[in-house]
Amino acid sequence: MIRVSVDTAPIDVGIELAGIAESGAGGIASFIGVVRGDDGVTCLELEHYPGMTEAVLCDLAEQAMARWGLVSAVVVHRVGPMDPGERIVLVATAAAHRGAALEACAFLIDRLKTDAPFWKREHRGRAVSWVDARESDGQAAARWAV
Amino acid sequence: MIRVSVDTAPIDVGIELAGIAESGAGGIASFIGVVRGDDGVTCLELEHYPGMTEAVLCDLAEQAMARWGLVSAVVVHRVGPMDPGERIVLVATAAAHRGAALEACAFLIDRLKTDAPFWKREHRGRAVSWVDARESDGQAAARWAV
Amino acid sequence: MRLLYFAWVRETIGVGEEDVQPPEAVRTVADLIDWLRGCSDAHAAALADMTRLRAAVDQKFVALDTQLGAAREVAIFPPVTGG
Amino acid sequence: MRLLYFAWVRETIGVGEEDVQPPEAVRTVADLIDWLRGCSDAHAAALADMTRLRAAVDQKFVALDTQLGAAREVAIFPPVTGG
Repeated sequence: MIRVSVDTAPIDVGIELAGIAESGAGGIASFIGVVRGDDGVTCLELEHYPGMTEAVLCDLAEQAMARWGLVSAVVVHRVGPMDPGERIVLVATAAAHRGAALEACAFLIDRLKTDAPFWKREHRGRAVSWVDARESDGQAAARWAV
Repeated sequence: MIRVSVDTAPIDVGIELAGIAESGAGGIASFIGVVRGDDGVTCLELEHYPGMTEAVLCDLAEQAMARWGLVSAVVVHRVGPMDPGERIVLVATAAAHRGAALEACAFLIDRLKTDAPFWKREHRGRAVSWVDARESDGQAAARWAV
Repeated sequence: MRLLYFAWVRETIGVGEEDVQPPEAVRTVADLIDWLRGCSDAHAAALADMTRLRAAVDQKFVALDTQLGAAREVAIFPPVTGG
Repeated sequence: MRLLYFAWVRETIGVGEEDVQPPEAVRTVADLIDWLRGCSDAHAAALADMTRLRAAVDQKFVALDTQLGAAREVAIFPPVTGG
């Protein structure tokens, strides 16, 4: 089962993870990205490329399903404005054994960072700035090359 | 923040993960172990060594906090009888960046498997058998040696 | 040809999308960016530094030297920062 | 000395805990297991194969050749299978 969602609504972790465990899944790995509130950010805005975003996320989920023999893969990404402490993204993978679930989860979040067309803009009071891409994200994604 | 719990009550993922994101956490990684229902198991029982179990889990959580500079570490393990599809264990880690959270999460579940005094007994209808330890679990735990 | 802009490229140009008909000499994405710079001061400002730009043709990421061919939708934007 | 048994060791012996006073000659965990085998047929059956047993002394995992010293609580059990 693959589920991909890009939405302005808050992410409900309990619901997303409850839906992923199908028969045969012994382990569920997940990663949740949260708006950090410790560097003065008062609001984070996420812009994306409708249509292309969903296609990229589906493609990554399909790659993960095939490479790690997953039972399920879920990618939920929030867009629009959000407050510190709110969830930006949830990636979850279910597999018969934990090694496959954990690796596939790391793959999905690493590759989402470099492959999916999202852009972050930070508000610090009245100051607004677009977030720069990080060199380390490219390196993290590159380790999954086959 | 460290939270360790060993309890017969079902594990509520939404509550456990909602409590982990403190200021400064940019990423939360989690692993959930589930009773597999695809190999004829009708009930799984978990026995443990009260007192020692909690001490081992706290020690592992403290090691993870120090080694990966975590903001939080949560280990919740269920004991007693449970049905296929129910959650056995939840491990969650929160860190400023995702790499630390993902690695620490894998460390905790790998080491829990070899270091925490739990024993599984499977029921398949009337047949009951204790689960044997797996060689692969020892190998997975060994990769975290420092 | 439909053009889409995102993030600060969109902000600087002042619109999120527009339809254009570039001349025959525009063969690659880089050619297109170069040609767009002549459309307005805002375009020139947004597209000044090619190293800060990325592109997608018909919703697939491409290198800037990619031929446009029969492209219907071209998107120009900064490096992505999601997750 | 307090003894605790878990999983099939507990089931086979028939009790989860008992108090014992082993003789002076019992110095290591392995000595203790060897001595316990003489306590009953059930003990002998549960503790027959030392390679299938693990132990903790005062709630710390130890190798079977570990000295008991002033141990107050010794647990004997199969390899763990949690998670």
